[in-house]
Amino acid sequence: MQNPLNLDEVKRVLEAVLLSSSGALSLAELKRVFEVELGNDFLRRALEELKSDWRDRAVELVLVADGWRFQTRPEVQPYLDRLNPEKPPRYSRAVMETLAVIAYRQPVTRGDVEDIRGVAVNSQIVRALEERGWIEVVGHKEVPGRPALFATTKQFLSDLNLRALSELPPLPELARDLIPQESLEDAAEVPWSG
Amino acid sequence: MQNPLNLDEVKRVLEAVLLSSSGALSLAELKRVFEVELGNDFLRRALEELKSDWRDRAVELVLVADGWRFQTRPEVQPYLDRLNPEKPPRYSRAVMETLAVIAYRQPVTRGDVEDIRGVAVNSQIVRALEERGWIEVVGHKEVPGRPALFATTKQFLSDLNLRALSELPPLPELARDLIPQESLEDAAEVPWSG
Amino acid sequence: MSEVLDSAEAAEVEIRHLARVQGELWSELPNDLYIPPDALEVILEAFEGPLDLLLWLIRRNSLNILDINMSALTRQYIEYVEAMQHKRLELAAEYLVMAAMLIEIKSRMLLPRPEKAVEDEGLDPRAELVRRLLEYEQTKLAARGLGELPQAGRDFLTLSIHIPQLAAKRLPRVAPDDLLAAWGAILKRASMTKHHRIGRQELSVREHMSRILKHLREAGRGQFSDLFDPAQGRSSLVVSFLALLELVRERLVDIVQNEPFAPIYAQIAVAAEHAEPA
Repeated sequence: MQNPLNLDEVKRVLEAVLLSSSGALSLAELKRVFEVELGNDFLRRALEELKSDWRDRAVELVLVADGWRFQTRPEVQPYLDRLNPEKPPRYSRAVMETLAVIAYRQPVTRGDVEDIRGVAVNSQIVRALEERGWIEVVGHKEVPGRPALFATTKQFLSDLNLRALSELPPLPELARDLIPQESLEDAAEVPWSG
Repeated sequence: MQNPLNLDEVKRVLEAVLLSSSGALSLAELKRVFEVELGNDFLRRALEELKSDWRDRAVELVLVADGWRFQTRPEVQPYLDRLNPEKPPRYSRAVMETLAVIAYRQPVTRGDVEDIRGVAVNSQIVRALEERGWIEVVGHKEVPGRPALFATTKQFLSDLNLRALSELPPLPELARDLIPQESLEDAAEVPWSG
Repeated sequence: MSEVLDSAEAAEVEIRHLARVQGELWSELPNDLYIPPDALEVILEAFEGPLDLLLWLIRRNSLNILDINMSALTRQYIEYVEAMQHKRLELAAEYLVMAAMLIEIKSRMLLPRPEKAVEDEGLDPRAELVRRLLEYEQTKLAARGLGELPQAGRDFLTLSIHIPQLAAKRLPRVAPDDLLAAWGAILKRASMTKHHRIGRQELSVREHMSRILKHLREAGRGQFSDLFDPAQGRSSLVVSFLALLELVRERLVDIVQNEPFAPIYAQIAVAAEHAEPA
């Protein structure tokens, strides 16, 4: 199955490579798989066709932040859960709120998170998110103490099945739940981009 | 896709479960996946059909000692290797020096190698080179202990892409100082490939 | 780890659940709070901080967040904080800071404001509090939204099927120049430059020594003339002869001739009996 690769052969190889790779693979990485140089368009077409070939299966080919990968569809999760009843632990609200501040307002310092949440941020929380590979230090703020600036990682996006930060759910409109309907229109000076 | 499961639905779930499992899954484990109790024969039939569905792909469903698993076919190995180029293994300095002494000074005993290298030669080193098929015992030196005399093999030459030992790189000071240019040419039975 | 993991789902407990702590819908008591004593600890765990507690109080009391009744809010908030302190619950300092802030806002609102600034909402003492409450509410909802996104390992699995490692174990590759380098390393280490000079010529001699030894080992002994292959050319004959002489000199091969002009044989040297190993 060497040199003059046709589309079907490329798809056949891509399928095996993607099914056996432990992480998502970028277009550049997938290109490296082939001895002959394949065009981006050709490769993308092969991937799109492969994705469509798997349309009706319980596994799907998706494009996330760090590339293409196969993953199970949510509908088979109950079956998988019966096999492995152990699930990753749910994070506490404190963790999720910290993550939300970092995700939506990055880059932020721990102090920024504390200002918004109104409570001190336990360092265990930051460590848990770092260990999960969801946040990382991207720099330091040039103020006294040079606090670390946190941002979310590609893996965060990838683990949440997203390609980019812009695919995060839009921030809830300020005060929708709190402000009586009539005053809502007055308050919303800035349209939320969603 | 719950209760009255038909064969296609079972195959669809089995495929997702097997593709997402890190190890092989036994029939008993696969049975546990389904809420309804499936007969062994039914399950086996589904697996056999699934295996046959994957017949022409670069991935195969196989039954190994501890159960069923998907795995890549050997033919995709070169593609995977290009994706994750492993660092080529290297011989230790001790092995290389031992090999160099045997190549340049053959036939030599282990004692000779030790004399020249100035350190004891681990028997693992000798064994490694023998197992590689690069050195062999060509005789024994008739001194107390009758130590084995080692020389390099034809395979050594062939693996290093050499036609004769004389094609080994000359040691610099000799090529320059010791051998007059004309006698060098006389000695060269085989034309120098450069 | 209780800070990190969602233990007992306490974090998601709505106040309705809290009410059940005592089987009473105390959350519906609008103004005069009755706080079931055991509920306080749950409250501490259920609220993420003073902002969270304030938001709940505002909602429970149907206060307009943009026009907060500061005295009602402050009174209720302080009642909670005092109750918690009374029970000697470990109260985060932020709760006390917030109490002080509420009291300050309340008192500033009692002061007459300069008339022309009345319409400037920036001067409303509550403005900063409202901004923070709104921002926090937004974060809370965003966190909930993030938590509902499908998550790898929880809602779907990524795949990584087995790759059989049946390909032969990769062996180290050695290039001729590596040998040269290794030899160079030996020379550098020991000062043996003078003793182990090897040129191409000597190498061919050594190659023939190996060849002759191999031949004799297989054949046991060999006729002198068999050790030479005239087809290889004159220089090869010379080198073979040098190789044989060297083998004899190194006492690896014995040359035997039974009588003058009889065939000369070469054989693997036999050690003197006293040299044989036991």
